[in-house]
This record gives sequence, structure tokens and C-alpha cells, in this order.
Amino acid sequence: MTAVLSLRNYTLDYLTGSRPLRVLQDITLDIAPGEVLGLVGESGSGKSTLAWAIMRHLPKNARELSGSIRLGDTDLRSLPPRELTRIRGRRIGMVFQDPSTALNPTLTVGRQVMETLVNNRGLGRREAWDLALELLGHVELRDPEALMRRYPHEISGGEKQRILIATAFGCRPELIVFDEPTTALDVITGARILDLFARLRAETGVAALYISHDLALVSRVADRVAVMKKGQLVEEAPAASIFARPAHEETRKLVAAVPRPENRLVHDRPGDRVLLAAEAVSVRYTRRRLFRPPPPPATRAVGFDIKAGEILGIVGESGSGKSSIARALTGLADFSGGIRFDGRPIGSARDMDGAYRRAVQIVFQHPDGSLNPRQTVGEILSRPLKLFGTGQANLSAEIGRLLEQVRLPAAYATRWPHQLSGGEKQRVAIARAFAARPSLVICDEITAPLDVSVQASIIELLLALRAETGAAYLFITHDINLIRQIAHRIAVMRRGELVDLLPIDAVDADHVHPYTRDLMAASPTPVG
Amino acid sequence: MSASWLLRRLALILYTVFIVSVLVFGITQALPADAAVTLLGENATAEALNAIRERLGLGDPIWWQYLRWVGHAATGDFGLSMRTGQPVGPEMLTALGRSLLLAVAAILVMLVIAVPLGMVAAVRQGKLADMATGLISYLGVSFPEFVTATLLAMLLADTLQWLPATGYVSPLEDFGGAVRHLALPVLTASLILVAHVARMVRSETLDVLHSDYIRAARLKGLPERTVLVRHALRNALLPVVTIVALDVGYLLGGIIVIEEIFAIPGIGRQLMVAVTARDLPSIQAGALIMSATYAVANTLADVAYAVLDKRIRYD
Amino acid sequence: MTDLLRRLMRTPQGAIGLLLLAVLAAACLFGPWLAPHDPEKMDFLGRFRPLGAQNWFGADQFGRDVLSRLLVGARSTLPMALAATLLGTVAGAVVGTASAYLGGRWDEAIMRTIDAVMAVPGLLLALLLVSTLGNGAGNAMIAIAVTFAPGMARVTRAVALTVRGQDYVKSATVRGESASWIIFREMLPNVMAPVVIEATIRVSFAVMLFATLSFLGLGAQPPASEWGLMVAEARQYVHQAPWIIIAPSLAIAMTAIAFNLLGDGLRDAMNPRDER
Amino acid sequence: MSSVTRRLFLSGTAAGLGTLPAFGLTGMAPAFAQSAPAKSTPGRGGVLRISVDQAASVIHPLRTRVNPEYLVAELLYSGLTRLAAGMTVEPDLAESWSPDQTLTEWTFILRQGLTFHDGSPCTSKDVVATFTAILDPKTASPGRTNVGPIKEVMAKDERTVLFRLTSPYADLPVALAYTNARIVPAKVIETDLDSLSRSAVGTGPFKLVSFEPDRKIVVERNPAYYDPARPYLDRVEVLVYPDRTAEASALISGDIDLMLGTAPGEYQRLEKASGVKALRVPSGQFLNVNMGCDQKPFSDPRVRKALALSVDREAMVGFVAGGYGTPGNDTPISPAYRFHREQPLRKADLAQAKKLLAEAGYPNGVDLTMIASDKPGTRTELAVAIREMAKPAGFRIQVQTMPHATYLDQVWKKGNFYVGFYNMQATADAVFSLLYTSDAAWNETRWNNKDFDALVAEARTKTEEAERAALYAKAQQLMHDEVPSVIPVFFDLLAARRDYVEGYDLHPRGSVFRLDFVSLGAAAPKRS
Repeated sequence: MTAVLSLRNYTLDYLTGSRPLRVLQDITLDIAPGEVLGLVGESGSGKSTLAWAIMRHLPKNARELSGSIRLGDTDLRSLPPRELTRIRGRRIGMVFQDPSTALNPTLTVGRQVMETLVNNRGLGRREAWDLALELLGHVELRDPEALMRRYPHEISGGEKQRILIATAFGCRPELIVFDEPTTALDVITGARILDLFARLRAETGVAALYISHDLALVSRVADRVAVMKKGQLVEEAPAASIFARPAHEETRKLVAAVPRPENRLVHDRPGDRVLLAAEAVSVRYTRRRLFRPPPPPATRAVGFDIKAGEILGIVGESGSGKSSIARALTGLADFSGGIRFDGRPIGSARDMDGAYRRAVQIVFQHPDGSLNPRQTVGEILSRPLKLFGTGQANLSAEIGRLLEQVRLPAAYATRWPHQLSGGEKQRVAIARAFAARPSLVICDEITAPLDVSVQASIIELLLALRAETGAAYLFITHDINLIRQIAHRIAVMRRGELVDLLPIDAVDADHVHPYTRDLMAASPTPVG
Repeated sequence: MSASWLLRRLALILYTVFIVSVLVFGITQALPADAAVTLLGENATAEALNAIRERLGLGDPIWWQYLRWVGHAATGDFGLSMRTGQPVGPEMLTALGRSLLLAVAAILVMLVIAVPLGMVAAVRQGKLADMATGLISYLGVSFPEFVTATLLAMLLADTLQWLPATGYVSPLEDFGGAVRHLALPVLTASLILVAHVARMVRSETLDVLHSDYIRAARLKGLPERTVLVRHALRNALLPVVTIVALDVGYLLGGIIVIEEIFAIPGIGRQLMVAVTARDLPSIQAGALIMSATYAVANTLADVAYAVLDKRIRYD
Repeated sequence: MTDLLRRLMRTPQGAIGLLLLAVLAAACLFGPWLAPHDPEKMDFLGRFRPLGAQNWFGADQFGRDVLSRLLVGARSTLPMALAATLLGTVAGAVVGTASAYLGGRWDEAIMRTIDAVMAVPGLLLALLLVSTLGNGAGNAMIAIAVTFAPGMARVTRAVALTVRGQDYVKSATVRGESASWIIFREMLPNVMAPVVIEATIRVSFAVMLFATLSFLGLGAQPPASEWGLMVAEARQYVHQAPWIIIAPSLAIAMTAIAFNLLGDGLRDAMNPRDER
Repeated sequence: MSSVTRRLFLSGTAAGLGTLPAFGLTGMAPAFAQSAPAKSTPGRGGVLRISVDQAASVIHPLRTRVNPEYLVAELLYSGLTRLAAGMTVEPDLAESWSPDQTLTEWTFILRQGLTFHDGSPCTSKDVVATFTAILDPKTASPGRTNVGPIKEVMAKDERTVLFRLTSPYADLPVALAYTNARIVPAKVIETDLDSLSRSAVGTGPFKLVSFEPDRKIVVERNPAYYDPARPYLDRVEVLVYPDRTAEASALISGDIDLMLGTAPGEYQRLEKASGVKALRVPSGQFLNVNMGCDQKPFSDPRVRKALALSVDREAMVGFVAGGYGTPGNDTPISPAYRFHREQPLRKADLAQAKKLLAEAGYPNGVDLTMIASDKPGTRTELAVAIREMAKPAGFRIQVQTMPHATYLDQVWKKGNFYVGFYNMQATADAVFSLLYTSDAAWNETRWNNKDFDALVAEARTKTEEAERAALYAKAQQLMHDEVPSVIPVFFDLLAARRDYVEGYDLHPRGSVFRLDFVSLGAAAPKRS
């Protein structure tokens, strides 16, 4: 039987600046009816470009050099625009990464669903309305009637993604392209979306191309997995075997970088000297506004302590208050309740004297935002050295030492931030934190935006620095498998409350809080 | 859209009016040569000057003059014009009416021209229509009002004699005449606005066209026309609302020159005359009314924006 | 800086803008030497002489050569407009950045006051200021700077707010940097780029506002050869000798177009948004 | 000189009114013969639209100051006498008048049955109250120093008013025709004099309908006017056009019927326009360069003479009056005045001027600042022209302009070197005693020349025509030689009317309009 989708030697360039950039090189690929093909690769590997090529929505400066893309027996590359519009949605659908940007903010959800069904299924308004209600009910959404009347910003990300998936499947296309549909969602919602995907796929037998940077996730969802590196298809294999017996060196690198809770990276035990203790800390952002009720506090009476040299993990969904704690500890947000550091009480940001500011450092999530674009790496590092370090004496030598400490060549001191990669920028930020020889470094989701391989190297760097300086880490993340590899203890936060504070080995015990159990279950260890 | 928000916006308008009153009152006190001198001119003798200053209360200390003035203004009595002896309040309000008539007409004409022009330029980015709009908007933005006004008056009124050059006829008395008389000034004002707004509509539309939900709409198979009309047009027009509010502010200021040339006794020109004649009550009343109108226009724009775009929540 | 110029030259607007700017700069710097006649010399027989060999751009009501007055006049129009915009921008930028950094009550108070000042139409504010300070190009410049400052403050504050949200500002706060270090070394350098673009476009408004003030008799005073004043004086002879009004009007328009193009060119050169 | 000729000469009667006055101060041929229009019976009715260049903001008759305000006051009020063509005086409310032997007591007889617009009778009581108010400094009426040296005004009976003067004064009838000498009801003066700023109760040919100063002032026929035949018009609308160019276009397009005045630039266009009759009359309106004769360097007459010698008067008429004017000889008495003395025009002689300057102690020139207010625009044009003309003679003049209000407050009558601007006065005595005698109300130059004062004082007391002419001639010669101020140019008054407007002539005084003699021809557009 013919493949649903087949690409033959498809090659594509981008015309940017001086010379053309080769983005896809000689791609040959088939998707059989009812099959789910996973497409994995690091950022810049060309997987998204392939999706746009299939959907025939390439940017103006793209140049298709050779090859063919066929949907069933239709050659997509030769379709005139009018024909193209007719097959989109009807024969080939797409689900995007961020549900909130895929819906028109000024129109109700119902209208946008109806519009798709009327256009693609040729239904009348009445029938489309009934079908819409049926579809939404089918994807476990409470009270579809009410949802239809709401505006996109009035419903959660998870609900929006369910509606978009339901509509895509509702048009009964031959193939749906999924572009990282769970990345923008938090762990538990993401897991439920994957269950829904599996169920709908089984019921409708629709073929799918599932694109992601997470090899572990794809290996659970897809039948077959294709791995891409720098625009080339380096390996194709059944999902089960690809994880167990990766053939190509790139695949091996990806598999190795996937965090597995079972191989612990930290084996020592922290001392029991309490470095920092937080008692009933609650963070409130906006001041009381005139005529307006006070907003709910970001965190309610959170209490915990960090031992010297300990790695304390904080996990929870976005909006659970984990970043607020970090902001409170560094004086970026006002807080009520008390903090004791090395025994000294700290009531508010004003009490944080030079010693405290030196001892407690923070590394932020987005690498490109954390370095001042108008300063060279050398200037960025010189500032903390001047404030806390050895002073003027041998500043440039000191900067060179710091850079080598984070495995970057000393020559990088003269480089500008926009000349560095994401990983390199994060290393400079870490170097800046360690310039003050801190005793506690707060890492606020510092690995989230990085590729799996880069993430692994950063974790390895942090552990080496800890071994060298004895610093403690407050490691904030939503990646459960990663934290279970390195943390001594884990704090679980939910809607501003600390629901659990457990040593690492007690995580799977039965007395844990039900939310913690859901959280652990939502990130199963990779298959094989 | 709650009552507390409206209450706060009202407080904001009052605050704006207060700041303007202090600003204008302060500046006018520092004007060299007070109203008495301008009234008497060459015939000013010492005792005559004092008599007039007494009558106009210019002799009292500044803060007392300010308090007295604010007290009266609160009750709507802006005092008598030092120049014509007429009560200033009603005079300035009718003048505001004429200015608003001109401003609203200019804005309507502008919207009819600028919005489609901007959209076409965005949709056909880089092609001829886009270049043409670019040229028109650059030219429109680069000629000061009084140059455009003079050239247009020279062309339409004098050489072609299609339209009367100047003079103002109130629409209540003779509607036809009013339209003919307002045609030229409205055309001048709207030409300048078209230049500003067409560029803004073009960039807003470009932003919308590059947005994710438009891409999503296209990829879910909607025909291009539906995507443009039902999705793009609506969201691109939203910011036009705030632009129009800003234009009201600009028009009230920029119109001074147009009113001067086309002899329209709007609030802009009344203020010009008041400043040259150092007629304090008129200056203060005019400035207050102008800035209050601008503040109200801004509030209305925000309300309209919230009604159109549900994302905006004023709680 | 040089790569910025190269990128600017690549955008069509930037190229034309730079070209016009070069012409204007030449007029400003070498005007008096380029002028074929003495701009002040009156010639009774030459009154209203049309364009021709003697006066390339014709003669005005006093028989003075219009082209010479334009060339010499550039010196009293452009620098004033540039200075006014610079003054207004610097004042606005500092207030805007500080207001964004302070946040909370202060930000609220400063912003509401700026809204109030902006409620007074620009021209009226300039009018009142000039009438207080007295006529003349110098006072007109100050008036325009004051009129521009609130607008620039608002633009700067918007940009500064996004910059303040960046992590490098937060990390500076965490390590205990002083407020002035953060404003001047961390925030201002990153606020400058968009502010410079906005300022470049506002120069064209400054040129026009300056000309309008002269038109209303409040800007440059006779016998100055400032372009706005030339247009104002020429208005009464518009039927006898239209070239007297057309030449300076085109000069003002060219200047405004030059800075508008430059502003747009800079915006494209600094953040190439349209290339996908 | 027999008393008969004097009585005949000085007194006037109302006999034979209705047509132009048969006699009066005849025997004076103005330079341009006033063509008395061929008097067919004028058409009755119609609406006349007349345009002014600035708003008539003050309609209080005792406080009017600019031409548009004089126009409105003339429509609504009457004086005892009024100026006719050729600077002659004719009866208005006063039927006849006669002086005593010593010219210090004048008796005026009012017409029978005069009434104000509100129907109340107008008697000698109202005339006395009006002049008492004019002479009272608190009223601040410009007329106070221009209605002649009045000591006291008394009512002898219902229709007879006696004026007692402080010194003999032959020109009283002309002085009483001054623009502010308008008769207002005595009861209004006693109750609220200021109410006349908003409403009008006069005896004039028209009554006030509506007063919107900055847009339109409308007056309608006063049926109870003392001459039932006049005015011929039903209504007069006074419209404000601040922009000269636009005003001329309005006349050409027929929006308005008559213009009060226009600029040289527009006059040429109006002359060529169809359906438009351009009006031009030489007048005594002049610009003078006032030099402070009490301060250096102008205390030395040679410096003043040098400046006078550096001015090319023919060229100045071209530069400042656009060719529509007559060159001046440094005296305020233009050919349009009755006692003008023909004198050879002073020619520019730069060599002589340079020599005079050297003699006066300025061999290498003198630096001066000339101040010119911004209203009217011709002041700065004169300053710029003088600057260029005087440069070769060694005068390095810097021109400084300022708003008119600031000029009046800080420079006028105090400054050392500035430009003045004045309308034509009714008589030679009026202009001399207003500006150049030592006790002049507006003594700008502080020339304070004893011989000049004596000549003017003596001329006042003389009634003999030839005697007065001789005295004024000597006065003019003295001013020409001493040059207290350089008066290089007199302006022609320029205006225009539609051809269907009949009975209107431009009056050299500039502030006399006589619209009650104007009528509309058949071609006039019907206006509601």
C-alpha cells in the first residue's frame, strides 16, 4: 500500500546574509497509514523546517533545491495555492507547540472550532455545533457548552491543547503533524495529553509525524523514530530498539544524555550544619492597589532549611511559587516571615548585607537574558570580582581562571554575549556566580531551555564546582528524572504551598502526598 | 470594566486637569507685559493701567488669584475675558465645538483613506502599493501644516476656485455652506493624519500577519480571504482606536495653524489670540478645556479598546 | 559603529536618508561659502526676480537671493532642531529610565504627571514657553525640548521596563549594585538603541515645529534667514512670486524626509524583524 | 479778517443735508481729487459683508483702539461732528456750532428729537456726561488726549452744549470728530459704564444684533436714525479673516463684498480679478525711526542727519509699501494733510553721511540696536531695510524684534532707537502735539525743541488760513532740518470692493468708513 507521506532526496537552503545556509540535506522518509513516526533532534537540526516544508508554509527566503514530497498520490510541491488550501486541514492537519498563540485572542473558542469544522467537513452551522460539543466531550473536557463561549485567555493551556487536538482529529485528515505539543505544558498536563493522543490515534488510525527534542518521550509515543543532526537523517529504527541499541553516534549521545533516576550522580552525604533556614516565608508581589482587593500571595508560609554543601531540589508546576522562593531569598521580592543565614536573622532585602550578598548567588533560566549584551564577558566577570573577589591586582588572570573553571577558553573574555551559544552563555553566568566564592547558589530552572546534551554537560560542571568549592545548591526544576539524579532532598510545591519535603530515597514511598505521587508517575523512566 | 476602574480614570482626568491648571497658571504669571498693557496699548497712562489692573484683579498675590480662579472654575464660571469682556466659559466651549467638528470630520476622512491604504500596503508588502503608501506617508509627514495648508488653499481655492478659501459657517445656520467652508481645512488636517496613520496601520497589520494564530488559521485550511477579513482585519484595527485618541490630542494642538490660516475660530486660534493679548482667563480656560478633552478622549479610547479586545481586563 | 553604517546603507530608506543628510550637512557647514550672493544684500531692482541665471531660485521681496538665504539659513534651522531633540531626548531618557527603575509609587506619580503635561498640546506648550521666555531661536529651542521631553520619557520608560525585567539587571540587584550603577551602566546602554531611533524620527518633527513657531512669529526673528521664517514671510507674496515660498518649504520637507527615512532605516538595521 | 468770513469759515450748519455738504472747510485741494460718485438714487436694502483682519474685541465706544473696533463704533454710535472726504468736518448729532472771539469757548446746537437705540431721548445732558467720562483718567479712554484742550463741558439747555477750553484752539470741531468721542447715554455712565463692552445703546445708523468678536458681528438698520433717508443697507455683517491671502481669495470668490484693508502682495491680484474694484488712496499713515534725542549718540543732530541722509526713500517705498506709498521727508505731514509744505525730497548722500558721522566723533562708524515690534510686519521690514541702507554710511545696526505687548511695556517712549507706526491724524496740530511737541502725550523722541513748540502753539490760535499754513511750513522745515525721527515713507491705504458696492470711498484717515452712505447695486447677491 502506498505511504501516507513520502519524501525523496528533499534538499532545502535558506538565503540569509552573504551565502546560502544548507538546512535540509537529501531527506528520504516514509510514513505508513496509521503509523506514528517520531522525529528527534537538537535545536538547529532542521526538524521544524521539515514540518514547514511538509505543510508547504516555507519562509520567503527558503529555496527548495531538489526532491519530492508526496501526500498519498498527490505531489505537494506542484500544488497551486488554491488546491493547497483545500487539502490543508482536510487531508493534513497540524498541532502547534504553544496552544495559547494558535487561537485568535479576540474570538471565542467555539467560533474558531466551528469555523474549522464547517470549512473542512462541509457541515452546516447546526451540525458543526453538535459535532464540536461531541468532540470536546470526547477529550474529557468538563462542560463543553461553557468552554465554547469563553475566550482563549479565559481557559488553561491544557484545555486549549485538548480542543485543538480534538478539532484536528475531528477533521479526519490522513496525517497530522505534531510540533512538540507538550513542551509548553507542565509535566502532569503534558502526560495526560500524551495519553489522549495515544487513545485518539488508536480509535481513528490517523498517521502522525511527532516532532520533539525529548527522545525518552518520543520513544514511548511513536512506532518508529528518526533522528536528525544538522539537516541530515542519521538513523531510523523502531521505537523499542532505538533506545536500547542506538546505532548512530548522535543517537547514542542523545540516549546517554537522558537523565535516569536510577544512575545517581551524587553519592556523598551533606553535613548537618544549617546554612540557611526559611520560616513561614510568604511572598506577595503587587502592593495593595487603591480600590482593589489584595492579590493572593505567591507562596503561603513556606518553611525549609538547607545544609552546607547540600543539593536541595524544588519541583512543582509553573505558577506553584518555586521561583518566588528564589526571588525572596535574593531580595528581588518582598516577603513576610523570617530567614536565618549562618544563624543571623534576615527580615527583608535591606538586611542583606555584603556578606549575605556574597554568600548567596543566583543563576537564571534564560541564558541570553542573563548577560548584558552591551558588555564583554571579561567586563561581566570583572564586576563581581571587584565587589567580592581579590580586587584589582591580577584581574585578567583571575578572569582567565574563572573561565577555565567553567571549561571555557580564557580568550572568551573579549567576546560579546551574542557571539556565544546558549550553553556557553549559561557557563559564563555560572562563572559569574562562582566569582564570589558563594556558599549557596540558587539555580532557577537553568537547564530547561537547553538541549539534552548541553544540559548534561552543565549538570556535570555544577557537580564538579560543588566538589571543588563545597557550595550548596537550591536547584529549581520541573524535570523530575534530572533532580532525582542529583538532589539529596526534594521539596514539592503546589499552588504556593510546600506539600512535601523528602529525602531522595523516600520519594517513591507510599506515605507521600498524592500530588507528589502523580508528579513522579507523570515522568516514567525511559523504556529499554 | 468595573466601577472602581472608571472611578480611578475619573480621578486621573481630574489630576490631569489639576496639573495643567497649575502648569498653565504658573507660565501665564511669568508672561511679560500683562493684559492691562495689551488692552490700553499706546494710551496706557500710569493711573489708567492701575485702574484696569484693579478691575481685573491683577494686583492680588498669585496664589490668591489661583485659588479664586479655581474656586470659580469649579462652578463652571471661568471669569470674563480681559479682551472682550465676554464670559470666557461659553466662548471657549463653543470654540471647542467648532474645533471638535473639524477634528472629528478630519478623523473620519482620514480613517476612510488611511486604514485601507495601510492594510493594502501590508498585505502587498514590498510591491507597488506598499511603495506608493510609503511615499505618500513620507511626504505627508514631512510638510508642516502651514505649508500644506497654504499650497492646498492656493491650488483648490484660488486657482481652481472649487472651494471657498476661508471663513467659518456654523452647520446649524447653513449646512451646505458649512460643509463647503470646512472642506479645505478638513482635507488639510486629514492629509497630515493619513500620513501618520497609514504607516501605523501598515506596521500593525504586518505584526498581525506574522502572528502565530494567523499562521494557524491558514494551516487549518481557511481560504486567504477569510483569514484576512475575519482574523487579520479585526485585530489590526484595534490599535487604530488608540491612534485616533492620540490624534485628537495632536489635532487640538496642530489645528491651531489650520484654524489660523482658514479663519476658523476654534479653540486653537482662540488660545493663540488669548496668549498674544495676555488674556489670562481665556488662556487658562482654553488650556484646561483642551487638556480635559484630550484626557477624556484617551479614556474613551481605552474603554473602546477593552470592549473590542476581551483580553484587556480592567478590574 | 561602522558595521551599523554598512547595515544602514543596505536598507533603501537608510541609504536615501544618509544621502539627504550628507547634502544637508554640506549646506550647514559650507553654506556661506557655497552661497552665490550675499544673503542679506537687498537689490531694489531685483525685487521678485523669477528663477533665472542671476538668482537660481529667484529673488524675494527685498531682492535678496533665495538660494543664498537657504544655504545660510540651514545653519540656523538644523542645529537648533537637532539641539532641541537632543536636549528633550536626554531629559526624557533619564526621567523615563529612572521612573522605570524606581517602579511602584514613584513610577505611578511620574507617569501620571507626564500624562498630564502631554495633555497640553505641544504647540500650545511651546507657545506659552516662548511667550514667557521671549521670541527668538534660542527660546524656541528650549520650548521644543520641553515639549519633546515627556514624549521621550514615555518611550524610554516602556523600553526601560522591558530591560529592567531582564535577568542581567536582576543579577546586578542581587549582587548589591547601587541604583545609579544599575541605571547608568546596566540599563541606559541597552535603552539607547530604540531611543536613538525614536529621537531620529523626532528630529523631523522638531524641524517642522521650529518652522511653525517661526511662522507664528515666535521662533527665529527677522532678518534671520531661518527656513520657517522664510516661508512665513513669503506667504503674503504667494501669488506674485510663488518660488519664494516653495523653495524653503521643499527644504523643510527634504530635512523632515531625511530624518524620517534615517529613523526607519535605523530601526531595520538594528533589529532585522522582518527577515524570518 | 471780518468776522463773517471767520464764522463762515469755522462754523458749519446742517442745512441741505442729505447730499454731500455744499460747503465747509473748502478751498483745500487734496493731492488726489475725491471723485464724488455720480449720485443716482441709491438702491435700498440688502446685506453688506465686510471683512476685517483682526477681531473687533472691544466695542466699548470710549475704549476702541484699532480700525475694526472704530468701524463697529461708527456703525453703532455718533459723535457731535464727523469727518467727511478731504479731511473736512460735517455735522453729525450737532446741527451747528460757533466759537467766541478768543476761540476758548465753543457752543454746539444739537439736532431736534435725537433718540438712542432704546428710544430714550439724547440731550445735552448725555453729551456732558460722555465728555466728562472721556476726560476722566479712570475710564482710560484713548480719546482723553485727542479731543482737544477741554477744561469743562456744560449744558446750557436741552439742545445747547458749551465747551470751555484751557487755551485757544481752532480745530475743536475736527477734534470732536475723534473716533472715541461717541455720545453714550448719561444713565449708562452713571449705572454701569462697563456694560457697553457687551451691549450697545447709541444713536448710530445701525443697531447691534449679535456680537461674536472672533467670528462675526451683525448690525441692522436703525429706523429712528436722525436722517430717515439713511442708511440704505438693511444689515451689515463684519467677518474676521486673520490671513490676508485667504481674505483676498474670499473677496474674489464673492464670499465677502468689501475689505477694510489689504496688503500690497494681494492688491495686485485684486486689481486683475473680475467683478472686483481695487481701492487705493494715499494717506498719512507712516513708519518713523525714533531716535532718543536726550541720549548719546542721537543727542548730536549730525548723527541723526547722517542716518537720514543714508536712506533711499524711493527704494524704501518699494521695499516696505510694495510700491504703494509716497516717500517721506522726515516730517509726519504727508501730502494728504491740509497744511503739507512742498519740499524737495531729501536724497541719499552716503559720502555726506559718513563725513557728518566723522565730525560727530564716530570716524569708524557706530554700533546700534534697533528694536521693532512684530505688529504690523512692516516695522521689521523697515528695520531690515534701514540696516542695509545705513551700513555703507558706517551704521552697524543690529535688528531686534519682540512681541507687541512687550514692546509697549518696555520700549515704547523709553527706548533709544526703535520703529514707531501711526495712523494719519485729523489735523497737522493733532499729529504734532501727539508726538513731537515737548508736552506731547506720546513724546517718543524727547526732542523738546522750544521753537517747534512755540510754532505749533501759535498756529493753534490762528484762524487765518494763510497764517496757519506759514506757521506749519516753518514747523515742518525745522523738523526736516533737525530730524528728531527719520520718516522715509507714507503708506497708501489699499482695499477692495465688489463692483456692485456703491457709495464707498477709502478715507485717508484710515479710521473713517461712512457705511451709512453705502448701498448695493442690482448685481449684489441676495443674502437672507
